[in-house]
Amino acid sequence: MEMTVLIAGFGGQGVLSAGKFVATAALMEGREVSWLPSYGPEMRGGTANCSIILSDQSIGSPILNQTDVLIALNNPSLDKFSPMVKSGGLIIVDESLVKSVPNRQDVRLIAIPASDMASEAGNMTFATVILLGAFSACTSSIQRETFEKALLESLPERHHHLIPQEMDLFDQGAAYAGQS
Amino acid sequence: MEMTVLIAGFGGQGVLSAGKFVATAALMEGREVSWLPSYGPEMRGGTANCSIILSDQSIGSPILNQTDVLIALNNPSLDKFSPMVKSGGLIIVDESLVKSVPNRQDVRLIAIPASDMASEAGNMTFATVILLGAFSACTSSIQRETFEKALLESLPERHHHLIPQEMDLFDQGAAYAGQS
Amino acid sequence: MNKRVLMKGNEVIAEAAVRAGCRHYFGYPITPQTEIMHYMARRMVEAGGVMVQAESEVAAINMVYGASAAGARVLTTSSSPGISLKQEGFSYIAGAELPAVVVNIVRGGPGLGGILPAQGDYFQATKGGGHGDYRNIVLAPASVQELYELTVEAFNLADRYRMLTMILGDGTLGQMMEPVAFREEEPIDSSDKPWAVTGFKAAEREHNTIQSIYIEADDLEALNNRLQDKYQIIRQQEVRSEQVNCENADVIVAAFGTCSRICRNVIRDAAALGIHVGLVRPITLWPFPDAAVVSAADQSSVQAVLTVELNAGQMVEDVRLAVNGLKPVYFHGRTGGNMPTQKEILDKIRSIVGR
Amino acid sequence: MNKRVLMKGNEVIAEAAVRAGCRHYFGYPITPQTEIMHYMARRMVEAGGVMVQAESEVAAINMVYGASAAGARVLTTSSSPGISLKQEGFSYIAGAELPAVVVNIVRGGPGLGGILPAQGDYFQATKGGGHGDYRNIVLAPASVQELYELTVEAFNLADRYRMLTMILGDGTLGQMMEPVAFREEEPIDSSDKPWAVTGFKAAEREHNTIQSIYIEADDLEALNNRLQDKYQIIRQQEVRSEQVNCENADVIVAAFGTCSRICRNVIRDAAALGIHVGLVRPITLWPFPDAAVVSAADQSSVQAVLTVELNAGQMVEDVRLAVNGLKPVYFHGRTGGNMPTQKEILDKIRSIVGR
Amino acid sequence: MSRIEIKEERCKGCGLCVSVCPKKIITLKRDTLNSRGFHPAGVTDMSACIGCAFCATICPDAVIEVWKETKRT
Amino acid sequence: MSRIEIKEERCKGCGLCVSVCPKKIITLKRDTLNSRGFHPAGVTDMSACIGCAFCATICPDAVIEVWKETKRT
Amino acid sequence: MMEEKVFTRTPGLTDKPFHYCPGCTHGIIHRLIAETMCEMGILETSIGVSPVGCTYNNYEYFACDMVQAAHGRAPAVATGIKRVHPNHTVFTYQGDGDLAAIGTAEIVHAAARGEKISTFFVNNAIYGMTSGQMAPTTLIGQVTTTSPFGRSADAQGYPINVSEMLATLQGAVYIERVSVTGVKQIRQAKKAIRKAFYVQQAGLGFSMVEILSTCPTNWGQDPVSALQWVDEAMMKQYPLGVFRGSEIEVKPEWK
Amino acid sequence: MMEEKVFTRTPGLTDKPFHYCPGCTHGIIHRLIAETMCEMGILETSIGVSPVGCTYNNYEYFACDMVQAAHGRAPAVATGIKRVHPNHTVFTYQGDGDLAAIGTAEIVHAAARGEKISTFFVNNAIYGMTSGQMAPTTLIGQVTTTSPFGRSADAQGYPINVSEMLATLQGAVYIERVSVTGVKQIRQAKKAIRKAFYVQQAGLGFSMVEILSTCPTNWGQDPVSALQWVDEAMMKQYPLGVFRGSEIEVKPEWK
Ligand SMILES: Cc1ncc(C[n+]2csc(CCOP(=O)(O)OP(=O)(O)O)c2C)c(N)n1
Ligand SMILES: Cc1ncc(C[n+]2csc(CCOP(=O)(O)OP(=O)(O)O)c2C)c(N)n1
Ligand code: SF4
Ligand code: SF4
Ligand code: SF4
Ligand code: SF4
Ligand code: SF4
Ligand code: SF4
Ligand SMILES: [Mg+2]
Ligand SMILES: [Mg+2]
Repeated sequence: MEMTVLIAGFGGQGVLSAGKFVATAALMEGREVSWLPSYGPEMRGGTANCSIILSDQSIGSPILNQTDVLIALNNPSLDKFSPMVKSGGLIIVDESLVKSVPNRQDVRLIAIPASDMASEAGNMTFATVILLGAFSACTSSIQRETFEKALLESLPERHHHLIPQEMDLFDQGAAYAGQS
Repeated sequence: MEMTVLIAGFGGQGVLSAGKFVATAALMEGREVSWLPSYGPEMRGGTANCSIILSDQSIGSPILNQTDVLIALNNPSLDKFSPMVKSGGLIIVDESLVKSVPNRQDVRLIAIPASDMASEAGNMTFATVILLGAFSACTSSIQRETFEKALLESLPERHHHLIPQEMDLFDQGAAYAGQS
Repeated sequence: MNKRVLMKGNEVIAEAAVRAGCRHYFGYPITPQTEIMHYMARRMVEAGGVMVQAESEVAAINMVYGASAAGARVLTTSSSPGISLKQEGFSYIAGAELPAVVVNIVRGGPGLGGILPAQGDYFQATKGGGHGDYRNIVLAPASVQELYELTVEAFNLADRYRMLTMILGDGTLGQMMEPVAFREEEPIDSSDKPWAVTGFKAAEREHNTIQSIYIEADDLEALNNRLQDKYQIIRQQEVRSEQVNCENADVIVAAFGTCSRICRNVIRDAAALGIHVGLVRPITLWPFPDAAVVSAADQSSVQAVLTVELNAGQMVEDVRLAVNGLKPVYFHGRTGGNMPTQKEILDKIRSIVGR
Repeated sequence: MNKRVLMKGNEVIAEAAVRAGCRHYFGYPITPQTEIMHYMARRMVEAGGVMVQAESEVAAINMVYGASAAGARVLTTSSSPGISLKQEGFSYIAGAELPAVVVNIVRGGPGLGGILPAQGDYFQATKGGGHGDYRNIVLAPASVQELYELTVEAFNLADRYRMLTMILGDGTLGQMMEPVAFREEEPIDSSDKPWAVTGFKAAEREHNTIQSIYIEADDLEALNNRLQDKYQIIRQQEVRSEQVNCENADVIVAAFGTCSRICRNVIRDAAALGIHVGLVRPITLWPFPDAAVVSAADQSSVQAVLTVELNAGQMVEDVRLAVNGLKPVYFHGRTGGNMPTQKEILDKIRSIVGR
Repeated sequence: MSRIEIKEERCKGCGLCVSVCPKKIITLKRDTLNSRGFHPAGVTDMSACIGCAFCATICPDAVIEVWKETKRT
Repeated sequence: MSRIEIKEERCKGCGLCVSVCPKKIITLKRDTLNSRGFHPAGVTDMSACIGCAFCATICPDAVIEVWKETKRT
Repeated sequence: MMEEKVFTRTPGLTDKPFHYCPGCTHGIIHRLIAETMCEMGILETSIGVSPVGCTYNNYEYFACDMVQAAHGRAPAVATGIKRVHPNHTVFTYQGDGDLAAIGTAEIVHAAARGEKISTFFVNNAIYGMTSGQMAPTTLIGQVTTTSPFGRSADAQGYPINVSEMLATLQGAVYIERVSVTGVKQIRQAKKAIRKAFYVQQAGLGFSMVEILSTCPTNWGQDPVSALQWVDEAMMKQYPLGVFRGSEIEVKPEWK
Repeated sequence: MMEEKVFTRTPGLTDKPFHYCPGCTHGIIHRLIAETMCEMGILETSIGVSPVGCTYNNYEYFACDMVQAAHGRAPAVATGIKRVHPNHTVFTYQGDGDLAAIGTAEIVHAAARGEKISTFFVNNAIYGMTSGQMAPTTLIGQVTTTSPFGRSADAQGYPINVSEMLATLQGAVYIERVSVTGVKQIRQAKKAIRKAFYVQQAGLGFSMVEILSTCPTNWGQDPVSALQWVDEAMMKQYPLGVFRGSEIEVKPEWK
């Protein structure tokens, strides 16, 4: 079983770290994993994205031509990458920043006002955690506990006190996805 | 008809220029010609030599593995290059500087005290002209007049007044060779 | 083996070097490999080593030359334009027979080009971008785990043969994260370096000199003969490659590094269409695994060999030299940071087999 | 044609460049080609041109880049280590599609090596010593007369294709004197350079830019495709070689430059033994004259092809690629400034034909 | 009346103009995001503008134009 | 008596020693050629040597050795 | 009452938006150079050379003919151009990594040759483009990605004062260091740029203006405090002033 | 009366005869360095770096461990060595082409880093090895094979005063220019060499001694007049003296 995830947004929204959380968690669950960031011209002040592959077998190419899941944190990214989502795939968008969604009947679309929720919680970078909560709920590819452990491992100690809050938002994201 | 000449001595004795005179003269007589200097490690304070090929046809390799004529202005050069002289070939040495000569019965050997003669004439660099006179006499490969013209063409104007004296020494060299 | 941790390719290179006993790093920043320097800036302090940010790539490679002459295990890393600037230095290292490890995380060229992944420096790496007859051992990892293992190995090879060993990666390998499991202890050849300039006791040895100049033709030819003999031994002993699914294949694909991973996926895609595709993946680009290519190609089932590269066709020459007319050799490549898609490659294969 | 004068190869290169309309020379001294600079130091003053002694080879090639971008015909010359230093610059010139002429009077390598003649930079010249997928046109003269003619031609080719054209000589060619006959007037392609940075009138054109960076993969791939298309045209239109005595030969010898002249003598020596030797002499090393090699090798009389080089075996790869298994391909080479003797070559041929 | 015009779409919200305006009439519009994701600068009270062009002089993106009131001649 | 020794075979006849000897007792031997083709330096009157070592100090080829007369202690 | 347009985007710049980070002063410097070319009427006879650094593509911004150079080699490229077009105005725009590290030999020799070009040397004490490595001009104690514990003289050496160094060269006839941290400083910077072009046109020799600049992104500061850091920290190491050519008078109409 | 040997060939030199031209002062400088290493007892812990130039093979002459470097790169090579053997004495020996032309960046940065090495910079105002081309230090008016009409400031630029230039760098703690044109000067040169090694051993930073030297062959002068030309012509452009570190005191036993 192989699952591919593409997370995309503006630079600074934390999409690369979000991808790392997913990859770290998957590795903790004993799976093969690859994480590939965009590092190209788009970096400075532009957009950023990363491709993650989770698999039970060794991974071939880390480069995605199509993807099972797209998590999009802005419109340019959604517009650019939604054609890559496989039929039957999943698109999760940050509704606070994405104004128009692609017209695709063959995929599941989850829209969450993640940035607004994060901003309410006092930290814009929490948006990605909310979206990951939704991702986790929709795909059940990663256990909630593993995710928490991944946060613990990936975040520097001085941020560990934020983890409970982040997990709370994670759960909110999951719940939101469950409803929609 | 192809003739090869190797002129060798210490740096500063004018062996490269001597070779150029020969090549220039041969070209004036309408022949094909190549001139190749040593430019290697031996240059600074060491030895110098040049290879000249005169031919009626276009010239293949300008590099000599053996030679018809060797003109040697010191012992190291004579020792190094005399084995390259073809059977039936010609070796001309500056007797003033060369103390021992190779024991070869199959070649013609001309020894001229060229440096002493040149020193008497007041200019050490005239030694090569004397040896070239001998070369010309022994091989009759280049006309005396052509040689004079070659000097005229090769030497900078300010040295032209020396040409009569040089041709005189050239003739002495030729005469010397004739006697031996 | 330790537990697997998720790390970036570039950082793994740095960590592997430190584990291999490298305590001297000289470099100049350039994307997409600068993380190696960032990592070293911290790690060398911990390890009691030295990381010097040189004034240029030219200076960096000459610092490597000096540190290697002084007996150290030493690393420099860069990307395409920076590697071009090091070519005189590479040639000196070859001429002076010094061990050194160089990493080239290739980006798109020519010129300033772009910073996306490419394999356009294959010729430069394998045929010698510098002057004179010399070779570097060139290793082409295809995963982060292999980046680790081959980096350690590079130091051993460099010391064993007293020559430059290069890791040829690309932006994808350098930037991606994958799990890597480090060994408890590295298999380090603890080689004595009696030739190194280390200061000396007159009672024990003469003063040493390290140089690449041989003013007499015979001496320089002797150096060259010595080098060629050494290269011959390496051709016999150090060739590495991987064969995947080659037996009775219809088509053999040859690809290295990142590009080979795309081709690995194509094997599955092709199988779905009933086409049997085998993959030969050179791990040493020099010495090139001629025998592996020939053994794969010289099966009666094989219709052709297809070389896939992130360039306009470079390794394909070595494939052609190996195949030597036995089978037709085709090429498919993309440049500038674009990657061939699995579909492109599959289409090419289908056009070859006519299915 | 004018009357024949005796001149040194290096000086002929300089004179030819001036005659070809080159008024800008940038260089850094290095043996065995420095006479070119000495000649230019005087000649450019007469011709109203500029000769700048740069602070290094790196600076020199970048001055060339600037002068070429500014629309001038421009020359730089060097020898092996200096040419290695110019590799980044070469790659930039390729990427920016600028015309330029470079002369490499090759010396023995690797490293500081020696100053005697060699052909060890063949790979560097023909496969690209710099990074990325690019090619330079490489011309290999074998006589002083040809040095003149090919230098003039190099400027025309450079302008026609907007690319770097290299003269690959060696110490023998640079240092030797032979008769040369200059034409009254040179066949100069007077090419317009609307792309050059020359200052402009807003009414007439937009501002021009010269660059080799393409930050988007598609743009950089487009550049690469454009370059490859151009190279394809050159492969079709600009290949040059000479065949001597090839018809019904027993053995074909392939050799270029100075080395080919030794082989020319071997034809006579072999004939004396009743062995029919033919010579294929590539004049363009890139594009390589595959067809000429194949047409010579693919005769039923021909037993084998022997490549002779002043190196450890470089052009022989291109010969093998061309012959592609049709006939066995052998190699004989000398390095370090030593020259293969006629006898050595003849012995090799005899061992091949078994006579 | 002196006045300025800020090309909002090209403003990067760096705040340098804010820091130099002698009249303190420029702020970053926290509630607006332009399409590149920045909060652009805006003028709170244009009538206070004296047309000194300090803002335009320091704007790194050259997105401010300034008109100054002049006496009719 | 102070004295010097010149390794003639290694002398290049540059004349620097000649130019600095305060006693003017060194000359180049015009009538001798060493095997490398140079006229080596020689001392005309060794008894005049004061062992100052000026010659050795300036000799670029380090081919001069100097002994100085010392009082018996 | 009438309104007069007193400030507008100079036609010396193309219309393309800069790609620089918010508040990065590269943009100010671009504008000053572009304005000066227009005001001096030399836009169409100027040829600029772009460096490798964050402004690698400033050829897209300056509306004159432009050439992009290899990292550090802009002075050599400019030399090539100037020797072909001796009557044109040729300038280089270079960062501190480009000019003071890899390009040291090229700038020293262009200056020593008295090459008639003008160099605008943008010193932001860091490698901006490649994400914040130490530059030769990084201050002692400054934290960068390659001096994570702060630059120490012992491990990483001392900052180079380029203007002072080049001022020892006879061919460098005009050298001034300016900043762009405020309106007054920006005006002075523009005067210096103008003087550099003047020196070139008068054929006097090599001219350089060193401009202290910010890199909010890699300094980890907001744009306004970055300006303050220039004033407070950088200027201690890099005092403003004229290091060569204070006696040279610019034509009155160009003051 | 007894005789005492007061001058003998130092064991710091091998027995191999120098290949230099008659009267070339490279030989004097070699001897001074070799003698100093012996006198300081550091011959076995010194590592020298040979340049590309007439002294490309001085590794055959110095009796310590030696590394031959690529043209101009000796300071980088020395940096590599020193970072591996921080307690050894590492020096470079470089000509004016090597150090002041192609190697400009390397020497400036070794100095700026305060690299603990000593550089002996032999300035003979010409490229000796490659047959007399102009060097960065060639004097205005001097005829060379690449300035056949005499170096002109306009066409070829001005000479570079390397010591003065490097003295602007904080890491260059000791810089002195000496000559070897007479016995007194030679003794002063030796003192400077000693001080350079002392500065290195004391870990103070980068040290350089610039030594004005002759090239009779390419200057077209006899060896004795070549020395005079140094005194009369070269010293006008290159005054002797200490440019950095005059305050540093050498340990008394090393004076
Ligand atoms: C030969 C080479 N080496 C390294 C690089 C990578 N590189 C690009 S920009 C840069 C440094 C830029 O710093 P600076 O000149 O200070 O400009 P800034 O970005 O700060 O404006 C480097 C090292 C390159 N492109 N080419
Ligand atoms: C990369 C490179 N460029 C050029 C040369 C040729 N070269 C050898 S020595 C030399 C100049 C030597 O001059 P200098 O450093 O002044 O030493 P000198 O011979 O005067 O002592 C040059 C240009 C080289 N060997 N390598
Ligand atoms: S012109 Fe002056 S007063 Fe008006 S907004 Fe700008 S800075 Fe403020
Ligand atoms: S200075 Fe310019 S870019 Fe910055 S906030 Fe003001 S208008 Fe916007
Ligand atoms: S030691 Fe003094 S006096 Fe004696 S020969 Fe030498 S220089 Fe002359
Ligand atoms: S100084 Fe030395 S080499 Fe020169 S002449 Fe005197 S002894 Fe001979
Ligand atoms: S990285 Fe720094 S120098 Fe580069 S654009 Fe951003 S702020 Fe400016
Ligand atoms: S060429 Fe000049 S520097 Fe070289 S050895 Fe001869 S005199 Fe000395
Ligand atoms: Mg910078
Ligand atoms: Mg010199």
